[in-house]
Amino acid sequence: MSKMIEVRWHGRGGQGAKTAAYLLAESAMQEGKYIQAFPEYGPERMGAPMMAFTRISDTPIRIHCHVKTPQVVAVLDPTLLETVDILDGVPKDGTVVVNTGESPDSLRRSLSISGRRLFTVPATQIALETIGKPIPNTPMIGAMIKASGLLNIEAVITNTRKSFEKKFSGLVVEKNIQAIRRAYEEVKSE
Amino acid sequence: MSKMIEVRWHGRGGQGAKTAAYLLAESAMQEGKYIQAFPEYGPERMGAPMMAFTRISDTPIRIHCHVKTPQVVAVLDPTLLETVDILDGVPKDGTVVVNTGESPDSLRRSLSISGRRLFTVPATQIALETIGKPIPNTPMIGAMIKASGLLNIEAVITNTRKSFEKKFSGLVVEKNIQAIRRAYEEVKSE
Amino acid sequence: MRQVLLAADTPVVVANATGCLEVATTIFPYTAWRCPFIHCAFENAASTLSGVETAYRALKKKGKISQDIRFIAFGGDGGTYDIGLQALSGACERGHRMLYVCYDNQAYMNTGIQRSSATPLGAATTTCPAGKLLPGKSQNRKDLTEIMAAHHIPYVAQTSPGRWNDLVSKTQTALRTEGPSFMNVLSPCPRGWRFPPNETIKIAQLAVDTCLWPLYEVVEGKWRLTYRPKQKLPVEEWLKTQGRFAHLFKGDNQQVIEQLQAEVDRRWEELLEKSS
Amino acid sequence: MRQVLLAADTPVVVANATGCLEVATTIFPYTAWRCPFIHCAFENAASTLSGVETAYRALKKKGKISQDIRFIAFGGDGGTYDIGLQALSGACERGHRMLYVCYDNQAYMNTGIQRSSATPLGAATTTCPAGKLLPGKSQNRKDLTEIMAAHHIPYVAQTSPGRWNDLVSKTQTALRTEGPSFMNVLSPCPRGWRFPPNETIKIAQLAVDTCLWPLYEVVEGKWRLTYRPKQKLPVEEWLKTQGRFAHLFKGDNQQVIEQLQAEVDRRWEELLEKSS
Amino acid sequence: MKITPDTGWKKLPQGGVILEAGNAEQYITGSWRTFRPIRDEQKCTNCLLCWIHCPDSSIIVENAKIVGIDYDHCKGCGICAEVCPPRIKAITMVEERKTDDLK
Amino acid sequence: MKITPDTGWKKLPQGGVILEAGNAEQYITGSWRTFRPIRDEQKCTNCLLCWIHCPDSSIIVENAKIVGIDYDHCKGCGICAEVCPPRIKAITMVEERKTDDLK
Amino acid sequence: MGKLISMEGNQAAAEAMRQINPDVVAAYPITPQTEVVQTFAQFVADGRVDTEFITVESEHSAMSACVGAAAAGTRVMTATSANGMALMWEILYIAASTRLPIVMALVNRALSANINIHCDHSDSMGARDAGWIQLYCENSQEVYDTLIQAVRIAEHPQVRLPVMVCYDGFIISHAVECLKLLEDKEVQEFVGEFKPVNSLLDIAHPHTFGPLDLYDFYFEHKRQQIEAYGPAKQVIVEIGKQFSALSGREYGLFEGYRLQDARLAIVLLGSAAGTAKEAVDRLRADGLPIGLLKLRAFRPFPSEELIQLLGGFEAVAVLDRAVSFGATAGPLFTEISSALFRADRRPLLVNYIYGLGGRDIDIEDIQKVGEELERTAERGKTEQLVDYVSVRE
Amino acid sequence: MGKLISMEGNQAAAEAMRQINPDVVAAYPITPQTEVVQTFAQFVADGRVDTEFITVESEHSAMSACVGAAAAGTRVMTATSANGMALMWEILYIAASTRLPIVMALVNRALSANINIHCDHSDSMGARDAGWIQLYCENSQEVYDTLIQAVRIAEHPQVRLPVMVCYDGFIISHAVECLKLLEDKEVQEFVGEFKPVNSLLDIAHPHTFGPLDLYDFYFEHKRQQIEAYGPAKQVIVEIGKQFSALSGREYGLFEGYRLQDARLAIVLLGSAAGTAKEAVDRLRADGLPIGLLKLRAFRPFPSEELIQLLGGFEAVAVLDRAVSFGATAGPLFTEISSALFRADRRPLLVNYIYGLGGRDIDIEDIQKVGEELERTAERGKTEQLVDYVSVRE
Ligand SMILES: Cc1ncc(C[n+]2csc(CCOP(=O)(O)OP(=O)(O)O)c2C)c(N)n1
Ligand SMILES: Cc1ncc(C[n+]2csc(CCOP(=O)(O)OP(=O)(O)O)c2C)c(N)n1
Ligand code: SF4
Ligand code: SF4
Ligand code: SF4
Ligand code: SF4
Ligand code: SF4
Ligand code: SF4
Ligand SMILES: [Mg+2]
Ligand SMILES: [Mg+2]
Repeated sequence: MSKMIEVRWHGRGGQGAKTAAYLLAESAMQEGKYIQAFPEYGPERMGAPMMAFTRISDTPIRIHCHVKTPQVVAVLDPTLLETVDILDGVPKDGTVVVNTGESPDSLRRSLSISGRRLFTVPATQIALETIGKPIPNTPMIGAMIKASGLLNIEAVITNTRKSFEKKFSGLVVEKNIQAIRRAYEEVKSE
Repeated sequence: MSKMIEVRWHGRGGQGAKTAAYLLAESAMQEGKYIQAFPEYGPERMGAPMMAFTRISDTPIRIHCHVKTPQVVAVLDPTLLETVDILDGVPKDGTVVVNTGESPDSLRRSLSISGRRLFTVPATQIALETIGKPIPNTPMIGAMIKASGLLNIEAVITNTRKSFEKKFSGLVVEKNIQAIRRAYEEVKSE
Repeated sequence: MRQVLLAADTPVVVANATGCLEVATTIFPYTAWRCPFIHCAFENAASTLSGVETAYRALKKKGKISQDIRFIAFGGDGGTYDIGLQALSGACERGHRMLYVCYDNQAYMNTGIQRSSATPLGAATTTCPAGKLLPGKSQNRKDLTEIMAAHHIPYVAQTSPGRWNDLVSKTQTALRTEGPSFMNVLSPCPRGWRFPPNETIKIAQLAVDTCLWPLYEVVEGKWRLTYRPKQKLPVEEWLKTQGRFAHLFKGDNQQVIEQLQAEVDRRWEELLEKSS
Repeated sequence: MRQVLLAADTPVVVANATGCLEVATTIFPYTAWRCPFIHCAFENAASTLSGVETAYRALKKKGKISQDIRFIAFGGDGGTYDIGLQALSGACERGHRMLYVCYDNQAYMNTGIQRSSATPLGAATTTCPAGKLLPGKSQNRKDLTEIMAAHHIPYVAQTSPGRWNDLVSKTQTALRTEGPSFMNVLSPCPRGWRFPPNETIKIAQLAVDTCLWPLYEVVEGKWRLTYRPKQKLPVEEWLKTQGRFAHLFKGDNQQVIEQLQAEVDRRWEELLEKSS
Repeated sequence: MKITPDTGWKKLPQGGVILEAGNAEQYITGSWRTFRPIRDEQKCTNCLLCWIHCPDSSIIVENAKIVGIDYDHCKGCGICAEVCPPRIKAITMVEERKTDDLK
Repeated sequence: MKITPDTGWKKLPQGGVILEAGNAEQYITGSWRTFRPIRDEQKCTNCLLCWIHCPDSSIIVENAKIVGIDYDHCKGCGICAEVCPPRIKAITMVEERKTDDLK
Repeated sequence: MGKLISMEGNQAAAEAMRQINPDVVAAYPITPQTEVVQTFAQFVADGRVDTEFITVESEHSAMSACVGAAAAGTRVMTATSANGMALMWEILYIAASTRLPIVMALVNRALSANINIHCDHSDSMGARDAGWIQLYCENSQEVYDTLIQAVRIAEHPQVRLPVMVCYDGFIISHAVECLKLLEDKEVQEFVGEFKPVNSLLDIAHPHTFGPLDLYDFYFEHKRQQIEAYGPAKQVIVEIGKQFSALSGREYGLFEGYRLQDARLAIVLLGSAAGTAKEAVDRLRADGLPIGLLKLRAFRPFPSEELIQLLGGFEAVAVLDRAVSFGATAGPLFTEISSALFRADRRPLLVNYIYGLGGRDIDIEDIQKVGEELERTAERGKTEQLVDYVSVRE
Repeated sequence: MGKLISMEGNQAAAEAMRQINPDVVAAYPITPQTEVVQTFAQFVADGRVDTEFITVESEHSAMSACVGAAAAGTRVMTATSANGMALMWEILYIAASTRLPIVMALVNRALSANINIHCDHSDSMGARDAGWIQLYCENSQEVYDTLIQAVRIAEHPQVRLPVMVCYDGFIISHAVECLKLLEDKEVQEFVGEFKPVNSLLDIAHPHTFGPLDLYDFYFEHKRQQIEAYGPAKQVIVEIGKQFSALSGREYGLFEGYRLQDARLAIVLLGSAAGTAKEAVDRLRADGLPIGLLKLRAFRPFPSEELIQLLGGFEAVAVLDRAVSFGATAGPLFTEISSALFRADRRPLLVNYIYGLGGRDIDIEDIQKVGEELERTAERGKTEQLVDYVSVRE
C-alpha cells in the first residue's frame, strides 16, 4: 500500500474524465507500474457531474474499493467547485489541479482551501487552442503529472500516441499531444 | 391403520374410474367415515389404462402415499386383464370384482388366479340396458359394495343421487341408480 | 403434423413447444419421432430452434457439416399466439431459415381446455366457461396469421388438415423459402371442442367453408387466397357441430353468434381486398 | 412523453418499462413524475398496467372509487418491439382500456445503443456495428405499428414529435378510445443516432417526409394517413443527418441505402393502398 | 441399450435424451381401442385418404397401396372410416369384443 | 419526510416508493449546462413551440405566455432555439462562462 | 363451523379464494394448478365472486399484473406451479421488495428438464431467496385454512409481504379428502377489508413505484425489507391463534408430532408429513423414541425455534423433496443444519432426498429412515450424509 | 505468455471469448454486462471470430437459443446480469439438466426491485440450485483465465454441465486493470475442439431431447445429474493445474491467503477478496492471526475441503454479498455453516451482509470485521449472528 498513489478525476459527462483516468493508468503501466482505473459507477449522462479514479502502484493492486483519500485530484470543470466537495478525503499534503484561468492563490482564497498543494491550468483554453474543441482531458493529464510528479511526460506522450492512434487521425493525435505538452508547461503552482 | 380399507379401480380413460373412486369415497363419508380418493397421477388419455384409488377409514386419514396393497380391486374393463397385473399387491383374502359376463370360476381358471375372493358382474351390459351408454362405473360401485360389504347400498344411492343431481337431469340420475341396484343384485360370487 | 413432415424431402430437425403434441409423442423412454427432436419449454420453440438453425449455419460455414437440413418448429396456439409469441416474433425478425407451424386447436388443450387468444368469441373453455353471468369468451380471437404477415417475412400461410393438398403444397413452399416462414394450421380437437373424433375432418372443412378459417398465403408480401368456398356458409353451421358453442344456441346468446358472424365477415372482406 | 401527458384531460396513471425515460425521470429519492407512476421491469409495462387498470375496474365496480382515470404505458422500442411485445399483445387481446405509447428511438439506448428490432437496416449500433465484414444491421426493421393494427384493436397510430398537433390529437383520440390503443412515436436520440441535440425536431420531421415514418392511424380497422408529405424525399436525406449511417456513404455500402429505399417505398405503397 | 421400468440411474443416457428414434412403436396402444376399423379390400380404391388422415399412422401402405391396419397402434378413432369417400365406405368401425375371446 | 443522503433504513418509506410527486425539481441540474438559452422578449411571438419541445420542461409558461426559463433545470440542449421559427429566432444559445464568475 | 365435506385440494384452494373474494386474480394455467384457476373462473362466470379475473398470456404477465393490481391498492391472488413460477421468477423479487401483499397458491411440481408434471419442491425452493413468505401444507384442510390466513399475514401492517401457500401437486391438489369449511361470512370477517398503504389509484397523492435506486439507498431498502421477516414470524403465530379460535384448528410456524419425549426426529415439509406420522407411530410401537417435526413456515425460517426444539436430540433426519445441484445436501437440510450450527447441543444430522418428480414415499420408506436414524444415533456419527429414497441404482 | 496489458473486466471477458472463438453466441444486452456483448459483436462484424452471433429479443430467448445450439452440438457462450438472468431462470435448469456445456459470463448485479445496476450476488445466488457450475472471480485476470478454463470444465466428459463465470458488476466489469493474455494459439489449443456427445444435427442418429419424464424415470435422471458434481470438483482442480502449467497462474476450488498459521478466517467470494487480503495484511501487522479463504467454486460446493481447511479455526466470518430474505443468514453463510456442521472441531461463525446494490466495502470495513472476529473468538461465543456492513441506521 505504501507505494500506491490514488488519483481522483472530477468532470462532467462528456468531458472525458474517464478517458483521462484510463490514459494516466495506461501510461503508468507502460512505465512498469501496476494500475487500476474506473469511473464512478452511475448512469452516465451528458453534463452530469461524475468522477473517475486512477490507482498506480509498484506492486500488483488487489483492492477493489472506492478511492476515498486520493493523494491527487484533478478537476476538469471549474463549475464543479460550486457543487461538489472536491477536497473530500484529500490529505493535507495532497495535490489538487484545477482547470481554470485563475491563479492557485486566488482559487485558494475564493474557496478558502487550507493545506494541499494547489495548481491551476487553463485546460479548456489550451484544448480550444490546440485541439480546437473544449475537451480538457488530455491537457489536464499534462498538468497533473507535472503537478504531482507522478510520471515522466515522455512516457505519457508515447502512450497517448499509441492509444489514440487506434481511434483518431494522426493530426488529432498530435494536437492532443501538443495540448498535453502545453499544459505541462503552463500549469501554475502557488 | 387397522380400520382403513384401500380400494383400487382399474379402467380406461373415459370409463369413469375416477368418478367411481370419488363416488365411493363420498358415500363412505356420508356414512361418517374418513376418506381419500385420487386417480393415478398421469396424463389422462381416452382409452389408456388408468387407475384410481379410494381409502376409507374410521379415523382421519393422514397418509399420502400410493395404494400398494388394496383389499378391494374393481376392474372396469375386462380387456385390462390381459395387459395389467390387476392382482398386484392384493392380499390373499382381498376382494376382486371384474366387469365381465363370465362367471368367477371361469375367470379364475382363465387367469389362473389363486386365493382372493373373486366376483364378476356384466357392468357394461347393465349400463347399456339401464343408462343406455357403455359406461360401467356406477354399476361397478353397486357390485363392489355388495362384494366387499364395504357400505350399505342405500347410503351409496342417497349420495349418488345428491352428487349427480348437481350435474345431470333427474332421469339420468335415476337410470344410474337403477344401474347400481341391478349390479348390486346381479354380481356373482364363486 | 405428420402431414407436414411427410411433405419434407430434406431431412428435418424438429423443435416442439409443450402441448398435446409433445406430450402425446414423447414419454420417456419412448419417442414417436423419427427425426431429431427437441422439446425445451412451452414458450420457446422458436428461440430454441433459432439456436439449432444457427448452430447448423455455424457448422456449415466451418465445413463440419455438408448435408442440407431444414428446421421446423411446432407449437400449439397457446405456445404460439400467447406465451411463445415473442420468441416467434424475434426469430422471424432475425431471419432464421425455419418453418414455424402453429397447430391451432383454439385453446390450451394439454392442460385441460383453457382459453387462449386463439379461442373464438363465445366459445366455452374452463377459464372462460359459460356461466350464469358470462357466455364464454368475451373477446375476439387474435388473428395471428395476419400478425405474422405484418412481420414482412417471406412466407406466411393459413391452412387446414381438411384440405390435404393445400397443407402439403404450402409446407413445400415454406420449406423452400430462404428465410422464416409461418404456417397456421387449424387443428380441431374432439375433446376440447366437444365433438366425436371421426368428425375432425368435416369440422376442419366447415371452418374453411364458413370463412372463419380462410385458406390463404402471403408470399413476399403478396396476399393470395388458395381456396374460395363455393358458398360461404353461416358460422352457425360450424358452431353447432361443437359442444363448446352449445350455450350460444340457448337463451339470449344468439347475439354472440351475430357478433362473431360480423367479425368473420369483416375479416373475410378485408382478406378479399388484400388478396385481390 | 410529456407531450402525451399534456394532452390528457383526465387524471392518468403511468407505467413505464425500463429504459432511458424511466432512468432519466426517477432516481431514488427523486421523481420527475407528478402523476402516479410505476416501473416494474423492462418487459412488462403492458402487463403491469393491465393489472392496474383491472384493479381500477374492480374498485369502480365496488363503488370504492368514483373518479375517472386513464392509463398510459410508456415503453422504448426495446421494451415494446422486443422483450415486451408479448405482454403488449396479450394486454391488447384482453381488451384493457389503456394507451400504450412506444417511444421508438430505434435501439436500446439506455444500455448504450444496441440494436433492437426497430433499428433500421444499415444502422450501426454496438451490437450490429459497422465492421470490416458487416455494414451495420442486416435486417429490416419490424413494423410494429402494422403488427399492432393486425391485432384489430380499436385504435392504432403512428406519430412523431416533429408534428406536435398530430401527436396531441392522436393522444386525445387514443385516450377517448374505449379499449386498448397503441401509439408509436418516433423519438430521435442524439446520442444513439449521433447528431447534435438541437436537430432533434428536424430529424423527426425528415423521417416523416422521407416516408420512413409515415403518420397514420387505424381507427376500428380503417386506415388513414394523417399527413402526406408534399414531396416524398429520398431516405438518404434522413440518413445523412446521422452518424450511425455514416458508413453507408462509404465504400460499396450504397446498395444498403438502395435496399432500405426499396423497403421504404414498398411499405409506403402498401400503406397508401390500405388507407385509400 | 433398451430401457425398461427397472433401469437404474447409472444406466440411463445422460441429459434425459432418448437415443432410439421412433421407439414409441414398441409401446403397444392398440388395446386402448373400443372400436376397430375393418377395411373391405374389395371396395377400397387405394385413394390413401385414410392413410393421410390417420392420427396414429396406423394405416400401412406399401407401394401406394394399403396393405393393412396396424392394430397394435390404431386407437380406433374412426377418422379413417369418416374420410373414406361416401360412395366407397370401405372402412367400417366394429366394436371390440375382447371380452368374448378372453383367454 | 424529506429524504437526504443520510437517511437511514428505518426512516425510508416501505417498498422503495417515492411519496413526493415531482420532487425531482429539487434536484438542480442546471449546472450540467454548457450553453444557456437566452430569449429575446421583443422577438418572441409566444407561439409556445419552445415550450412544447423542451425536453426538460424548462420553459415557464403562464397564461399561454412565456414568462421565463428555468435555469435550475434547463440542460442547455438547444432544442428551443432550434424550434423557434427561423423568421423569429427569439432564442440564442450562449456559452456558459461560470469560470468567470467563480466565487 | 361446518361439517365434514370432501374436495380435491385444488377445489379447496378455489373455495378459499371464493370466500376471500379478492379484487383481482391474474393467473395462467399449468398442471397441476389448473383446477384452481378453472374452478375460480367458473365462480367468476357464475357471478359468485366480484373478482376481476385477468386471463394473462403467460406467468410473467400474471405476476406483473398482480404487481400492478396490488400497487393499485387491491387485494390480489394468483396460483401457479413449477415452470410457471420459474417464468415469473424475476417478478417474484419485485413483488416482495415492493412490499405487495399478494397471495399465491403454489402447487408444487418438479422443474424441467425433463418435463415432469408431478410433485417436488424444486420450484418453491428455487424462490426461497425472493422475499416471499412460504407456508407449506400437509393436506387440503391446511391448504384451505392457510390461504385464508395468508391474506391476513400478507397484509399485516408489520409484514406487507407476499405469501406463497405451497402444497404438493397431485398428491394434495388432485386428491379428494375430508375437510371442514368455514361459513362465507366467517371468512369475510376474518380477512376483513384490505387497506392499502400507498396506492397508484390515489390520484391525490401521486407516488412513484419502482424507481432507479443506486448504491446510495438500495442497501437501506433491502435492510428495511430484511427487518420485516422477524415480525412476520410473530404474525404467522398470532394469525394462527386467531384462526384457531375461529376454527378449532391449530396453526403455527411448525407442528411437532410425538416430539416431547423423543430423542430422534424427522423433519420435513408438505404432504409426506401425514405418512411420516403413521411411520412414527409404527416406529414408536417398535420402541423407537422418535418424533416428527413438520415445518410449516420455511420463510421466514424459524431458526431460533428449531434450536430450542431440536437442540437436545440425538439424531435428526431431514427429508428434502428438492435438490440444490452441486450443493452438499438438500435445501431444507442446509437450512436446518446451518440453524443448528449455533445450538449448544447438536444432534447428528442426516439428509434424505425423496420424491423428486412425484416418486412415491410410503410408510415403510420413512420407517426405514427412522431405523437407520437409530443406528446413526447408536453409532454416534453420521456415516452417509445424503441418501436417496427409492431411487433405482 | 504475453506481457502485462490493461483492460476493463468486460473487455477481458470478450477477449477470452474471441480467443475461444465459440460456434454460437446468443446474448441480450444488460448493464453491466453490455460491453461483453458489444465488444464481441465488433469482433463478429470485423470477422475476427467465426462465431454466429444471435441478437435475441430477450434473455429468455438467449438461453433458449443457447440450449438449441448446444443440443445441436456446437460450442456456445453467452453473458448476462441480474434481471437478464432472472428472465432466463426457467431455462437455466433446462440447460443443466439436459447436460449442455454452455459457458456464461455472469456479471453480478443486484436484482430488482428497486432497480439497481450495481453489484451484488443476488442474481447468481438465486440460481444456485439450477445445476450450473459457478466460479467466482476476483479480478479481470481471473475473469479471462476462468472463462477459458470454463469451456474445458463444461465440456469434460465426466462433467457436461453449463458453467457460470461470475464477476462483480462495475467493480470488475468496468475497471481497467493489468492482466496478461495468452496467445490466440495457446488458447485454441487449450480449449481444443468441441466433441458433442449427442447432437440434433446428427441426422443419422435422430435423438429426442427433453421428453416428458414421469415419476418412473425423472428421479433417476436427477440422481444421475447429482452424480456429476463430484467429478466436476476434480475436473476444476485438474483443469486449473493444466492452465497453471500454461500460464503460471494457480487455480483450484478456492484460494487460501495467510491461512496456514491462522486461527481466524474470513470467507468470501469475488472482488472483495483483494480488499480483504489487504485488510488481512494490516490485521496481521497488528498481530491478529487471521487469514482469508476466497471461494472460487461455489457450485460444486467444496464442503469436505472446507471442513478440512476451516475445521480447526477458532472463529470464521462469512461475508455475503446477497440476502436470502427470511432465511437465518446469507446464502454463503448458510452453506458454509451447514458444511461445517459435520466438522469435528467447529469454529465460531459469524455472518456479515455487505455490498448490496453496489455499496462499497473498503479495507477498514474488513479490518473491523477481523477485529470483531477476534473479540468473538475471545468471548468464545457468537453474539450477533448477522451484521450489516455500512448500512445507515
Ligand atoms: C411456463 C409454462 N406455463 C404453463 C405451462 C403449462 N402448459 C403446458 S402445455 C399448456 C397448454 C398448451 O396449449 P397449446 O399451446 O394451445 O397446445 P395444445 O395443448 O392445445 O396442443 C400449458 C398451459 C408450462 N408447461 N410452462
Ligand atoms: C430483463 C432485462 N433485460 C435487460 C435489461 C437491460 N435494459 C434496461 S433498459 C434496456 C434497453 C432499453 O431500450 P429501449 O426499450 O429501446 O428504451 P431506450 O433506453 O432506448 O429508451 C435494456 C437492454 C433489463 N433491465 N431487464
Ligand atoms: S383431442 Fe384435443 S386434447 Fe386430445 S390430444 Fe388431441 S388436441 Fe389434445
Ligand atoms: S439522448 Fe438518447 S441515450 Fe440520451 S436519454 Fe435521450 S434517448 Fe436516451
Ligand atoms: S381408427 Fe383411427 S387410429 Fe385406427 S386406423 Fe382408423 S384413423 Fe387410424
Ligand atoms: S380412404 Fe377408403 S378408399 Fe381410400 S384408401 Fe382408405 S379405405 Fe381405401
Ligand atoms: S436549452 Fe433545452 S432544456 Fe434548456 S430551455 Fe431550451 S429546450 Fe429546454
Ligand atoms: S419558439 Fe420562439 S417565438 Fe415561439 S414561444 Fe418560444 S421563443 Fe417565443
Ligand atoms: Mg391449443
Ligand atoms: Mg430505444
